[in-house]
Amino acid sequence: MPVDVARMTKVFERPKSLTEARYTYCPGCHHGIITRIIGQTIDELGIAERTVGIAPVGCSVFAYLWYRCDAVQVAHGRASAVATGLKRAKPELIVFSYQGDGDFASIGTAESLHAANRGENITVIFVNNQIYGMTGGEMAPTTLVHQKTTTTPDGRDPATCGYPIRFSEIIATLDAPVYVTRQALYDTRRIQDCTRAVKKAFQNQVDGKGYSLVEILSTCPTNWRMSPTKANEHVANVVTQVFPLGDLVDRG
Amino acid sequence: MPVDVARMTKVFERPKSLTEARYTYCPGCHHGIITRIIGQTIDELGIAERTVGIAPVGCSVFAYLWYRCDAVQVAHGRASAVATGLKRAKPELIVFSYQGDGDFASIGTAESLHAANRGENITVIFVNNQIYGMTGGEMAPTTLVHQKTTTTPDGRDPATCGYPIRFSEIIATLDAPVYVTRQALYDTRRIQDCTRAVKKAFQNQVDGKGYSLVEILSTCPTNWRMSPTKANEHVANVVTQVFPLGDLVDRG
Amino acid sequence: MPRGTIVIDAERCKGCGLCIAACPQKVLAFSGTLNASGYDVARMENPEACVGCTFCALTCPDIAITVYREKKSA
Amino acid sequence: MPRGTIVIDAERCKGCGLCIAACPQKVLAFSGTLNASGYDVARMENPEACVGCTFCALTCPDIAITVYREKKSA
Amino acid sequence: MERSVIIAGFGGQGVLLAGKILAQAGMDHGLEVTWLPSYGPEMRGGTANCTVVLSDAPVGSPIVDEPDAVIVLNRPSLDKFEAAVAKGGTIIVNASLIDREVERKDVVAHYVPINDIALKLGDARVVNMVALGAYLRATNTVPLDAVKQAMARALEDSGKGKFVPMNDKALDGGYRAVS
Amino acid sequence: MERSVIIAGFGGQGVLLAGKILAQAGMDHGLEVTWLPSYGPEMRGGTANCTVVLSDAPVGSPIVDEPDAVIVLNRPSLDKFEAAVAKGGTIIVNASLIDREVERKDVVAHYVPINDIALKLGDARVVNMVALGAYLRATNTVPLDAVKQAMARALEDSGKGKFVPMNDKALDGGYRAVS
Amino acid sequence: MAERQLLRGNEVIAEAAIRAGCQCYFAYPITPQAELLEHMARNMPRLGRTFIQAESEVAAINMVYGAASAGVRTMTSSSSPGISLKMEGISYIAGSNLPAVIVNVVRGGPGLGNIAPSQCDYFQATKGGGHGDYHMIVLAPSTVPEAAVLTTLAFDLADLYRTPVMILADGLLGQMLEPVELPDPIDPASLPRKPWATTGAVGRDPNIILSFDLGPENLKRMNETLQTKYREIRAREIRYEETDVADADLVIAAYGSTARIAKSAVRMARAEGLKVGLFRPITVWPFPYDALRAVADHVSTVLTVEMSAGQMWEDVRLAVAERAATPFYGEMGGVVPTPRNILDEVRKHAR
Amino acid sequence: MAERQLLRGNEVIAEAAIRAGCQCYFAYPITPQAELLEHMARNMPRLGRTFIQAESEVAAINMVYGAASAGVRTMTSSSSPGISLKMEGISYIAGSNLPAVIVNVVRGGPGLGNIAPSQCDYFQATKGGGHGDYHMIVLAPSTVPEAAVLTTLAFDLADLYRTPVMILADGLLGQMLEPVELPDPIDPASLPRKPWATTGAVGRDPNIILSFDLGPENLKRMNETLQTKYREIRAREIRYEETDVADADLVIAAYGSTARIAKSAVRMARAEGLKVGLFRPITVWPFPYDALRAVADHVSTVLTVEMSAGQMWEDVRLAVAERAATPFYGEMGGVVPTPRNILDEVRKHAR
Ligand SMILES: Cc1ncc(C[n+]2csc(CCOP(=O)(O)OP(=O)(O)O)c2C)c(N)n1
Ligand SMILES: Cc1ncc(C[n+]2csc(CCOP(=O)(O)OP(=O)(O)O)c2C)c(N)n1
Ligand code: SF4
Ligand code: SF4
Ligand code: SF4
Ligand code: SF4
Ligand code: SF4
Ligand code: SF4
Ligand SMILES: [Mg+2]
Ligand SMILES: [Mg+2]
Repeated sequence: MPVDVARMTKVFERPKSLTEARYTYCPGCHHGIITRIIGQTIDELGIAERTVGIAPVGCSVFAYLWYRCDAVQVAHGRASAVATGLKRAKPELIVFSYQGDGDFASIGTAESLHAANRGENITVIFVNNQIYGMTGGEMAPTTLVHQKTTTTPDGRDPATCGYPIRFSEIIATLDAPVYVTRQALYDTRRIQDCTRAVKKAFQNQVDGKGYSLVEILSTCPTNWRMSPTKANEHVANVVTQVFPLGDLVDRG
Repeated sequence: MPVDVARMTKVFERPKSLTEARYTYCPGCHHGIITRIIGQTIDELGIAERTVGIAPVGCSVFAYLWYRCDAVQVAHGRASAVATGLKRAKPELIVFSYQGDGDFASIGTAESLHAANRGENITVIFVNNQIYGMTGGEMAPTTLVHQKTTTTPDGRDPATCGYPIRFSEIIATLDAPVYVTRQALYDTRRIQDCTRAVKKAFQNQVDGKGYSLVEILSTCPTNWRMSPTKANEHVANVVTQVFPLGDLVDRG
Repeated sequence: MPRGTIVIDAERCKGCGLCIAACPQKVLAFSGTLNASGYDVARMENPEACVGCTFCALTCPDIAITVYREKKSA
Repeated sequence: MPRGTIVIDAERCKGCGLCIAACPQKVLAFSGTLNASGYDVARMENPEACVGCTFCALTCPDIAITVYREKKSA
Repeated sequence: MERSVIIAGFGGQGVLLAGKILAQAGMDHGLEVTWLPSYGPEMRGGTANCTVVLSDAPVGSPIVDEPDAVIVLNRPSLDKFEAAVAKGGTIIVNASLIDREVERKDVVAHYVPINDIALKLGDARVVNMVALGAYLRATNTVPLDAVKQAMARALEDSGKGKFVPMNDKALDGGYRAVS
Repeated sequence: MERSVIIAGFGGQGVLLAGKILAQAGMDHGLEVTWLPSYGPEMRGGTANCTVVLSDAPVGSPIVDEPDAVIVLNRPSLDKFEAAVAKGGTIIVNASLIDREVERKDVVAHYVPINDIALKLGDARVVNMVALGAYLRATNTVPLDAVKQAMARALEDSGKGKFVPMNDKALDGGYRAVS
Repeated sequence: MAERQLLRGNEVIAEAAIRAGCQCYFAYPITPQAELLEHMARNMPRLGRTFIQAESEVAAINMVYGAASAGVRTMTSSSSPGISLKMEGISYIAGSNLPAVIVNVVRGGPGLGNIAPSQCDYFQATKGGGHGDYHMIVLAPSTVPEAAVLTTLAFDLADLYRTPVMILADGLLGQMLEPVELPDPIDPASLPRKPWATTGAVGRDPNIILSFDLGPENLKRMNETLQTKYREIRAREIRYEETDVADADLVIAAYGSTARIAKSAVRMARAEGLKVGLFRPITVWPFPYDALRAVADHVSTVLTVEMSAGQMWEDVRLAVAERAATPFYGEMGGVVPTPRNILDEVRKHAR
Repeated sequence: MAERQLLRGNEVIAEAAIRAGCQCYFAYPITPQAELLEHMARNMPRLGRTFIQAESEVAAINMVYGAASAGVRTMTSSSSPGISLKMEGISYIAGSNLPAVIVNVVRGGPGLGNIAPSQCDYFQATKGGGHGDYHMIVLAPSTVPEAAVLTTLAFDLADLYRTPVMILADGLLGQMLEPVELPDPIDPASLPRKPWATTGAVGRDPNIILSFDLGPENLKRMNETLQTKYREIRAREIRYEETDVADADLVIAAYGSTARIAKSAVRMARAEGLKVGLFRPITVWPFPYDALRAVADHVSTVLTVEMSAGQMWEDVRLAVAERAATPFYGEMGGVVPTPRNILDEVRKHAR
């Protein structure tokens, strides 16, 4: 029973700010949803021509391939520092950095914290999938207690490896950030909430308000060794217990 | 009217755990008081023979000269990482790191945070004098808003340099640390409080409890361009407004 | 006539199944046919039930889904 | 006979004045004489007022002060 | 005498494991061996291949210009490696997935319906052992039994002992498929 | 013609500034100059010295083995630099603080009660200018007036213009103290 | 006699380190040395030893500094960009005379580069990528079994000379499997004591570990002590291998993985009747200048082959000093030369 | 004509950078380059330009990476240990073909070392202290006025070749005052546009800055492009100064501060009738091999003098290739050779 789409209204399509390139992400990986949300935000704010994206090292190392905007691929952990340099050099640009949890909260700890503390007028998307996706599934600073990874084969033992770090809570202790929020993508409602949060984080920058951080609880079906749907449930039922959703700072 | 001290009781003298070497600190600098408190604590706990001190780069770079115990001088900012390596190698040792605010909260941000997060069984003395003392008075991450330093000649402008970081509050967001406290030395009562806090921080390690952090609001008469007594008043009246005193975590 | 419909780009689909789980109308299912990359592609199993709510598309990590809705004033 | 007394190691003293400010009995003052390093050394100006409370010593950054107190059972 | 083989296919086809088992069997059989994986530029889901060298003297290069044999499990691998095989060498072609013939006339090609054999055995995952069996029959590099033992040990060591019989059959199936 | 002088003393005695003013005056007077500070291993409160080279040709080394003159404001500096001075060179000795005589016979020593002169002028902080004045008289390296102008400019630039007259007197006082 | 096992280079380095008594290992993940980290993660804790996944490479090298200060055998590993981050720490370790082992499984550079095999970090390893006049002993294994042997040696030399020792491997060696007989495990308790270590000042004066002295004359003396040590190492620890050099007219100079590939090329060349040999430095610092110079005296050509733009080539030219021609053949960016590639180059220059 | 001012080396580099149109400066404090940072802190903001005291040297070099990507002139400065921390970042800048200026006011090393003048980071600067086959152009000023000139040149060369350029100074040059005529300020707006910069994709395809390609063949091509650039730079940008070389029998090879001290020694030697000259590389990378080789052809001795254990000495020996004797005289740890020290060495070797 073929439907004639020509007679219908297109209500959802690929954002204009995204290229046609196919993602290198695994099936069901939330990195793809986040990319789409960012693309849609750039569309809605009409800022593609003045946006510069910052691709980290991590599964999103190819991020520069997905957006129709200028982009810089940077050293592991240093995206917030590079964003600082870029934005200070050309304040009229809209600069966003896209960073994994290893990138943002482990090797990049200092750069992440101090860019936030300076209140750089940038937007940071912090993808917390509780794992080092790209390098094959090592422990991340956000890995849950008892979670098995290649470097915690018997599960993360807090006695030797400590506890998952809530980095947004850390950023929230600072005076400068205008918006710090933690979002998820495990169901449609969360996706819509997250979309609003990302838009707000970009809008803040457009309005010159300062530093915005959107932490997104993401999945890694491959290294979690779960199906994509199982991974969604895991975020909903387990991960959000450790990383509660919601706004931590909103000085907008 | 000479008093015959031989007929009296000696109620205060140089701690046994300190050497006779004279400090390289400026007149009235609190680094000296802190050193004395640590020496006294080592005496009281009787741990000099199994203590290893970690000297940073900063005005306290010569710290290894003051204590009668083994010591390691380390790279700027990395004292908590070195302490981790030392303590893991020889858990029977009592390891303390002595770190300035530039060292602990700027260049050493990642090492400081993650050692705390792993709950390393070490004692960290974090000397917050709101300045880079050794290098001649540059802005520290803890420098107060509008405070003049050689790199903020017109006073720290939060719009470009951000706000003073309260690092103890950051450490307090973590699950592992057993004791996080902020102390000062601007009068006798604070000195006594601080002495108790330092002792507790060492005792925790002796008891195998885990990570303890004592942040101490210190002075830098030289770079603040204040007399030592004026500097004390400044801490009491101004600095404590930004950095409130007291225990932030006590899971002992 | 259904209130909405979707078009799945089979070559982009990675068979993750997230759209299937997300569809409130249970419109979608695996097709059992593999695309060139070897993935079992999702497809509309009950197209008439589709309301064009876009949930599937919002969820699809690979932006393989385009959604159409009946013209309101038609 | 004072209840306490102190001994200041003049060569260690850096003339910072913190002990002077810390003494509740106003025992201490600058001596006006410089030591070998050129610092104006603190000294007891009213030794008879000293109660041996150790406040000066607790405060002295350079551990230049030793404190003595009258023997209790003397 | 030095023998070398490149085993190539999609990421999920188990080519790396097949190579490891061959190398292990070679070593158990008293040979010097090397096994070297190579990953394409794709992160995941790309093509994979490995090179195994077996020799009675210490192996120099684990990289070979002209392998004595290649096992190609998909079309891109045939396209990539056909030219490389040494004159007179062997190509094991997965006829189930590869719809063309080997063009070179100076090599020996064996067309084995590897996927079909595996599916007939009931487990698509054993294509790698089918392929390896075929290669062993075609080249006689190491005895089939040595490979079976190495395979059994590899699976047992990784807690997959229950799959040994199936893989055993797969090796046999491939072995028999080459005449 | 190249002239060099080392000015040495305690950290607080202003030896670095004295050297800078001399170098500035030399430059204003048309000479090539270099000024080089040297810090002892002590962090603070230690000794300090600087080397000034003045020449009518481009200066090679800003470090000199045999300065034509040294100005020593304290005893350790005399101990350290007495041997270095070139034969026939000049030593300005701060007689207020240095309780020994120069031992070498092949140099010209001027004993100037620098601190006393400064104190008599009412400001202990001007010892450096007293010393510089003495040096100028003893060596004639640059005219006193050039130095006075450089001094005035240096103080004015750093917002300490009100101290110019006092330092002026200090230069004169030192100048006059050498016969 | 130890059992022959088919093992991956990365795992062999890890296991050999454990058997050499490595008590503390600190590292941050990076490809292509993941298996090394994973092997340590699996095995160190069950031996009661320390494995920490550090927050960064900077933290890892400073943890090594701490563990080395305490007198235990300690190691870190990484690959190119991660090694660059360790430069300050390595300079401190050298300056403080601490023994430590650092593994670099080199990948394509510069910048993020890629994860394929390369030898483009030779300068960094041998000339001192960090600041100051220091050196590491740099051991370049060519096969997986040799990786085991050189790992043991690395710990021994580190302790003997109180110096950082680098194992300079590459993605090829790290990723390949080869039969190896692992060395017998050493009981760490049986190792010689380190009286200088900071283990608690019981019945002795405090031990102080440091790398500075604000007085130039004193720091000069510290540097002279270092240089004396380096002279000793140069005198005693140079290692290299010569293959078919005696009658050769052309000698290939190559190290590490490239050398084993070159060995195949030598065999092929000899089969063609070309008089070709191989000179393989095993210690790339200290570099075997004298031995190579002696070779250069009786050949017409020393052909350097590297997976780089020509880094060891400089040392080769320093050694040869125009006694022979010194052509160069290099690959870059993760491209690995094949025996045939090398043979082609040989043919260009051989007679 | 610009006014002659008596200024400190550190300040001159800072002010010359400002006048060259440096729009963004990022650095972390360290002695002996404090005055450079302070000059920037005082002056950049009032010009509406960016001064950030970064949280670390690692952050600073990555801020430079960002600002360079955006197409503005940008600089960082530090001293030895801080420069070591920048190695990964510099490798990325080189790999991404970004223009940037990096100042190293070298101090005594290794480790914490001290704050006195030294030249012990020559290898790090010239051979690539970071990972991968990259180079920086390295300019070594010998006087304060030359520091001004070379700072201007550094920005020009960085832009021209899209490459990091290092100014290799030392504590002596950084701390000394000398008369200097500062160059006229450039209006940054007048500089050539950088069409590759990430300034917003308006009316063009997106610009992408990166330093990687996972495919070895592609990364090889990227490396070949780099090497081609380096060949061009070698062909066009070598700079050096010869003093009294024509009739010399012994030539001193020295750079930076040491060279100016050596110049005094040459004068003293000539006064004694010794035929001594000075060869001073201004670009230490690319090193003037050919020019020095030409000198070596007509002298008996090339005496290298450095404040190091002998780092440039390797390049000197590579250039001379045994055409002349190549003795070495070095100081370390912050000790600065005096003209007499050098003269004593000259006397040992001169005829
Ligand atoms: C300096 C440096 N260290 C380590 C690496 C290796 N590396 C690449 S990505 C990565 C971690 C990726 O994890 P994350 O940031 O959480 O991103 P994800 O892949 O999970 O999205 C690591 C350790 C590197 N490229 N550079
Ligand atoms: C890698 C590195 N960067 C910079 C320095 C220079 N440095 C030495 S101490 C210091 C800061 C000192 O400040 P702080 O830690 O607050 O200690 P304080 O002197 O105030 O006690 C700096 C920047 C260094 N030694 N190493
Ligand atoms: S490894 Fe994990 S995070 Fe990376 S693409 Fe795959 S699923 Fe996503
Ligand atoms: S500079 Fe400041 S912190 Fe350092 S010793 Fe002097 S007063 Fe203390
Ligand atoms: S548009 Fe809505 S109803 Fe239609 S298939 Fe998608 S999720 Fe189901
Ligand atoms: S969500 Fe997208 S990729 Fe996943 S099965 Fe559905 S259409 Fe395919
Ligand atoms: S002991 Fe107490 S009373 Fe006596 S001088 Fe000290 S502070 Fe004053
Ligand atoms: S507190 Fe100590 S150093 Fe300060 S004046 Fe008193 S005795 Fe002297
Ligand atoms: Mg992650
Ligand atoms: Mg401080």
